[in-house]
Amino acid sequence: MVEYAWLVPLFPLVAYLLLFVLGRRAQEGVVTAIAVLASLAAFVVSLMILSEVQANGPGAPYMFHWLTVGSYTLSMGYEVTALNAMMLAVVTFVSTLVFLFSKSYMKGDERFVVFYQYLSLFVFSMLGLVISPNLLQVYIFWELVGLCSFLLVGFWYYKPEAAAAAKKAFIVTRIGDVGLFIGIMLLFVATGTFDYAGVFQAVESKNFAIDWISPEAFITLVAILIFIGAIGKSAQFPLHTWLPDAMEGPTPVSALIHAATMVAAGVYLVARAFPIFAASETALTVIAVIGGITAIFAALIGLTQNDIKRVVAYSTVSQLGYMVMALGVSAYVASVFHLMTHAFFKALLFLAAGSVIHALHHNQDIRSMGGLWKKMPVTGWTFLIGALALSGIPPFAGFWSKDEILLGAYASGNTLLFVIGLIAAFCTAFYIFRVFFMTFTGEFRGDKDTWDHAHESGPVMTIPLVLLAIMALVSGLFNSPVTDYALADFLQAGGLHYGAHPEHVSWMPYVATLVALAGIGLAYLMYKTKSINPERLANGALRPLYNLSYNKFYVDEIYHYAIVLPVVWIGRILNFIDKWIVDGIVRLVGQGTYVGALGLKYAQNGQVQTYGLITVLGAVVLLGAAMYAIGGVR
Amino acid sequence: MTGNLLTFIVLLPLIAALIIGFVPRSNQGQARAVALIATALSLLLSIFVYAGFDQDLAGMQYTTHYEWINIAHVYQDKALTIGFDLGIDGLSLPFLLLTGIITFLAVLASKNIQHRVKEYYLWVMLLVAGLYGCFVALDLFLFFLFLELTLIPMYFLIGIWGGDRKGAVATKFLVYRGIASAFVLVAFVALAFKAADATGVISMNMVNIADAFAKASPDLITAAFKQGIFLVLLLAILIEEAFFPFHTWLPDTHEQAPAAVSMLVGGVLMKIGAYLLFRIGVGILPDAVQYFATLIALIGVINIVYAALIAMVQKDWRRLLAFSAISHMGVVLLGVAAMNEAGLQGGIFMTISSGLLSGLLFFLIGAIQERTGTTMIGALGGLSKPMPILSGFLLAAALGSLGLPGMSGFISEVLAFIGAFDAFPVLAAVGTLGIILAAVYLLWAMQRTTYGPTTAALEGVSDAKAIEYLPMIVLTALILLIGIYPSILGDLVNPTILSYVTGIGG
Amino acid sequence: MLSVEQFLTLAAILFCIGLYGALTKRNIIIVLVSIELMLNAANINLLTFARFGLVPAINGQVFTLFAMTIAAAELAVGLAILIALYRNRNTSDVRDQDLMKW
Amino acid sequence: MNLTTGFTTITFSDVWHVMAPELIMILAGFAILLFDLFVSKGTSRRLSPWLGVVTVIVAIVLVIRNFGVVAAEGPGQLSNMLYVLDDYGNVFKLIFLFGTLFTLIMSIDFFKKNPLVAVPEYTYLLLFGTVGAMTMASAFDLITLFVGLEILSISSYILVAMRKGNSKATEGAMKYLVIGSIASAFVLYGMSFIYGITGQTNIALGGQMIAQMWMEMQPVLLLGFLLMLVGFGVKISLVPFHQWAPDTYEGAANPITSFLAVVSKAAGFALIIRTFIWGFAREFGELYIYLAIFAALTMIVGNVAALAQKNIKRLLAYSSVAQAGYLLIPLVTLGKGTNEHNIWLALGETVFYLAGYLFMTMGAFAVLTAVTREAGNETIDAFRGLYKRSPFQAVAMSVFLLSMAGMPITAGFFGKFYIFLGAINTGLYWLAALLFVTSAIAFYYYFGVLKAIFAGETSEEGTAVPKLGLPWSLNLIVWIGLIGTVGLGVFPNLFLDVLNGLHWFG
Repeated sequence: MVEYAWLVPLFPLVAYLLLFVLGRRAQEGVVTAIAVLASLAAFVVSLMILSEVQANGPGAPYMFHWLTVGSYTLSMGYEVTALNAMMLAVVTFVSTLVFLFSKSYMKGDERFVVFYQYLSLFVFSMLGLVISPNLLQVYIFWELVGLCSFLLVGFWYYKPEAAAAAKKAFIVTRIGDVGLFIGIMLLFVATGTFDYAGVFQAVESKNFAIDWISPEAFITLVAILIFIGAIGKSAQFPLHTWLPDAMEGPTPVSALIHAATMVAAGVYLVARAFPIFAASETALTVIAVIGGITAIFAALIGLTQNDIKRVVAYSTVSQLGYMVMALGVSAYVASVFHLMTHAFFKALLFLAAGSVIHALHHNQDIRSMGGLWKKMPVTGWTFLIGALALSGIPPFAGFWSKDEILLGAYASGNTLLFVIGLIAAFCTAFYIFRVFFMTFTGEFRGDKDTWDHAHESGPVMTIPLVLLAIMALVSGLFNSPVTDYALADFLQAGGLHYGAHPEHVSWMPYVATLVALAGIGLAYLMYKTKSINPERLANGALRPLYNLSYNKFYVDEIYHYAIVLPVVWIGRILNFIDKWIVDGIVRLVGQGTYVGALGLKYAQNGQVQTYGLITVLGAVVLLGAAMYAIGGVR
Repeated sequence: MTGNLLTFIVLLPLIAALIIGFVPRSNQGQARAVALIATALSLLLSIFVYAGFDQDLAGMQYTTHYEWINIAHVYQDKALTIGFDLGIDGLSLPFLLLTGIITFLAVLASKNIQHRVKEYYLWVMLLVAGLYGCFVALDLFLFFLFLELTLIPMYFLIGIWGGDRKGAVATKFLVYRGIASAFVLVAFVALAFKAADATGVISMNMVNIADAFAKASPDLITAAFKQGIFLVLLLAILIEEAFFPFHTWLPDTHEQAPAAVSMLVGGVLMKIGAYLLFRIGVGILPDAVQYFATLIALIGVINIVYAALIAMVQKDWRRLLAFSAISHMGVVLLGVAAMNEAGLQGGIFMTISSGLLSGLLFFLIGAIQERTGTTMIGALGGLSKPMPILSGFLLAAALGSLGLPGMSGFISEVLAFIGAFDAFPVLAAVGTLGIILAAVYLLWAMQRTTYGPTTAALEGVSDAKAIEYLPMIVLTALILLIGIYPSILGDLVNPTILSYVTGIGG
Repeated sequence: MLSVEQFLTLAAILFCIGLYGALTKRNIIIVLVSIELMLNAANINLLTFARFGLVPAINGQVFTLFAMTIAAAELAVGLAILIALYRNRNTSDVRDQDLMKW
Repeated sequence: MNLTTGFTTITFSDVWHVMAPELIMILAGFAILLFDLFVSKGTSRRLSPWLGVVTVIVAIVLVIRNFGVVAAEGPGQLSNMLYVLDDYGNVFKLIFLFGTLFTLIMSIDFFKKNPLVAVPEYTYLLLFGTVGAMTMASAFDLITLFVGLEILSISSYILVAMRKGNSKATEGAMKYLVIGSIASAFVLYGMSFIYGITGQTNIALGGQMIAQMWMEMQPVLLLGFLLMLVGFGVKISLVPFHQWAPDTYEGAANPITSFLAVVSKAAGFALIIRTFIWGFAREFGELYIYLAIFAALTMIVGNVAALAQKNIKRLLAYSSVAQAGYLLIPLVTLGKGTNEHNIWLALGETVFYLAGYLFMTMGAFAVLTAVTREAGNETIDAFRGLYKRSPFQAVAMSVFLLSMAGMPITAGFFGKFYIFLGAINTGLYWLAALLFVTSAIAFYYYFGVLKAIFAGETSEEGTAVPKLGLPWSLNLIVWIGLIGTVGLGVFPNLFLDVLNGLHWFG
């Protein structure tokens, strides 16, 4: 089956093309059926591949010739490794459920079919990204998923915020992409190939066709450049700002792209190219630090946000920070494991949030929610499961993977990172339960009309929720003592021996659970029992901190004033220079010539004696010059 | 017979111009029909040439040779022979096809010209003949003739059918490019004479000259001579190709010319400079290109960044696209400066890709202008609602232009930057800024136009008409084709590039 | 005995006077006469050289004869044109003759 | 034989042998003069132009016969090389005679419209003037040269003034006369110094003496050379001695203007080249720089001054000033070596350009005559919408203007290209480049006229525009001009081969 891995992305592609051909006339049911079936078929094939990889180990890459450049050949192809197989399954699973969910969520939208086109295209691109055997191909699909993200964030194109968010998402990630671009260009120049295998080999032998930099420094440089790509895509600090804004897109999009799959691509890429990173201690340190900063930074912002989707979005950024940090401390398995579990529970949280939003007519502000448990029990339950998984409460999925990461951080000997991880875990538990309590418990704070119309979503929406909730419950077990750490073995079957399960520290599960419970408890006190008044805290001693968090540490503002405005001003200045100096000189020459022409014209004053005078003057100058030239009259 | 195919390709538009000259003025449809048929036939013949082209050969094919002019005693008592020499190789064939496609579609897109229709098509046909001629002429004299032939019709096409500043802009175009022509001619004749020192025969045939230069000893043709001539040529190329600081004619021209003419300018006309760079610069004077590589790369990077930054603050789509094209062509310089396989191939890819994209973008902007009466970005908005098809294609074109994978711009950038990173890592890294900035200005302009709320004035505008589908689909399909299966272009140019690159090494 | 230089100087002075007159006098007749002066200065030169030149020869005198004839013809034509001019414009002032300029 | 003192007897057959065409012209001139005395005014008016035409045709035949004579017997001479018969003279004479022929044919129309013009006088003055020009081409002695120059000049003064009752004509004649006479004085004064040092009036012998005396008497010889250059410079309107030209051209009748522009200018060049090549050949390496400066100055100022010009005749006058700059370049190139091939090349360039210039100028003036007469003014506006009124005239005028501008496949272009090749041949790159750069500047005003022709609207669209007719005589000239301009441009070898077969000198 592994040799048929190309089928997996093919299904969504076919779905895309079909939907494209069908156009807007297609009925919603037909559209959904096509998309869901394609995705489902991809999922089935993925599962078959997964089982085969588990049984026989990863297969060799399949390559075909794409372009000849002088004496080089660029190839395209596909490859299934353990990591790929896992990613295929996760992506197709989540996408199938999101496709299903969207049928109801997007019902009645005039561009319903377009939505599914984009989604299918996205799934195709994401799967293509996953099975790419070389960095160029990765980059191609990397950009395509970025495009789909752009299209879907800006799906409601008539909303200016959506348009702005889409543009921001594309441009900010592109800044990272350029880093990746430079990285793979340099790698190609140095190694003559884009293929992972060839690149890894060259990295191992430190044999590069480049002389302006030492091989070690080169590896570090390239690793960091590739990581810059991951920073952009996985919304790591300092390029994280696009992800919360991307919540302007429809919620299923947020669930699929901005939580479960695309944003994990950065983590996936680093994991996939891990041998390059493993060869550079400096690069790993950078990664770990960036991951740690992101984890705590986003978690702190998440504490105070009021938009239900934004809270979940910041939690995504924070969790991605965890994964990146894990990679930085060489906890490879932990990172990938968390990637998987996160995909399930974060998709779950988003879809549940989507269900709430759908029920409340696209109101997303948790301050005007409350008491929805009564109206939407299924959503409530599933959200709760997701929240528990996110907080890392055993036996939910998040517990197992987060525990691994904390272990890895601890094992790396970097205490600071470990502490950061713990604090972030506390914050995570706090803010997600803040949302939970404010949404599902207490009294409804919105207008009555909305309350009356609020109701549990239909089965099309609840079935995906339930399925994801189940995964959020059980997926943690894949890499737990229960299954004897099956995932670790599976991932390492391909010959990657990084971050084997770190030695267990007996107190770790307890500490982690306690921290999470403490966060939940605080949220309970503040938002359920109201024993602590959050507003007094916010307006009291903690006001500066609150403002900082509420305003996202002013990062957007800083970027606006430090980068965007200066660049625009440079553009304006250059435009001015172009218009008045560069072209000005051209026009000056032109008009100067014309003025000269006018001068010559008016020198022609009609007086024959003037003409004679000028003639004679010319003659005199000529004679004078000539005599001067020959050294004077002797 | 096949040898004369190229002659027919060039002659057809001229014959069409002649026929249009005798069409009664009242019958505008006939003029248009003649133009359409002629460009379509030329396009078909070009495709026919492509079909019969042997992609494995590096040399000229489909050669035609007629003795034309013989000027005795012109240099060291030797006679200069000028031939009506046409031919095509892997380098010029893509340009030929590009010309065929863009010219046909531009004529198709000229539907909205309602004013002095007959004369319009007459000039367009002359222009088309000149454009074709430039890419199939083997004789430098002939090339120069065709280059000059493009000037005259362009002057009128801008000067009569242009915008509010048409007079000044037409003159600027004419004089600026006329001066460039002077430098081109100086370089050509100097090359021919110098080659004669080596071979004893004065010929303006570029193949002969290239041979002579490749074989002559360094004592005979000194490095200093090559460098001097290359500088003259470079100056001409910078003007022809609208590179900073000689670019200012291009934004003005695009702003003032009718959309279909902008298609021709952006799609084909300004690519002549790039063709010169490849054909004469790299093909005949590779040592000099190598010698000035850093300078060329620097100019390339300056253009990429400078034009991109300026494009960012443009208010008019047409000026924005002009600067965008300048920025893209900077990548060509960067690739050429690298003087390696990837860089050169990337340069050619980028030239062709930029031609297709410019053609598409100007077509779309023209269509939008026709409906809304403006190309000012600020005056547009929310066009996705009334015209989803056009908006969709605009989105695709903008994405292609900003180098989205799967479209031609991407593979061009990849190849050019591979080459550039090999030779000039730092400059290349600076050049990648262009990739970011392209996203900034293109997305901004695209969104301002098609996203957001639809203003009341734009509610009722109509979407694409049937006839407009053809240019959009053909161009988009080609952009996608090159993006997805670049070998279709790569295999054509590869033998020529290999021969150039081995020439550099040897 | 007069030397070559003196004749040449005389010719040069005459030439300059003629030139000055031709360029400054308002009356066309005077202008024409001044031009005659220039031509005659050249004639003096020719004659001087024919007599005192490095290689004395008769050619100079022949040349002078031709030049005189030509000068006469020129003057005649000049006067004819002047008459036509005067008929048309009723003035013989050179400075009034600027219908065509710019 | 002692050339300076010896006496030879001359028989009429000797004279006929050497100067048959001139004799025919002179005799015919007097015949017309007498004829006018004896027949009625009307008959004389009707017939004398035809007599002139016939005479010129006969003279042309005789000149063509002389080519054969020279080929068979070698160059001939008369009276101690006072007057020579060689192909250099013959080819120039052909240009003069064709120029005169076209002028006469154009004049037939002019006579019809201007009943006050004294036709017989006009005709024989034209013939005499041409004889003067022919003398300038064949004279080999300062005396004959000067006489020829003056015959042409004096005839021209009268011809300019021939529009009876026209203030502009008399004013132009006056200006021409004053400046021309001053120039004559300069020439004569300069000649006197040359004669004084060499003791020779014969050019060849003088040249030998100059070579001997150069070291000793350089300042005086240089003074003579420069004074002659100034005088000649006025005749061929080099900058800054050109200012009479626009006024005189404007004042003269159109046929006479074209006569001045073509025949008078060509004669000036015949004279300059003959004098300088023979007289100063050995010193030319030092002297050419003065000519180069004049050439550059003339090209620049001539073209720039025309930019602001709205009067079409003055514009053409400036254009003809600029052309003088181009035409001077072949002579300048001789400064870089006066071997036989270079001289032949330079002469070929000059004659080819003059031939092309003849056709395009005559054609342009023919169209101009019809157009300005109909419009009642001589500004560029007279050409507005000419394309609508008379497509043929519009196209013809465009060809002539494009040829003057140096656009390909016209005689003007090839002529320039030929001159350009010569300049590159001798390494005068800067002058070669300047030639085409100033041409590019000239595009501005040539295309300004073209734009008026094609873009200008005389009236609202749709309303009938009055057609513009062309009298048969002008029509004939337009056709000849058109055929000549395009023919020389497309098949330059037709003429080049003739030029290459000539025995320029003995």
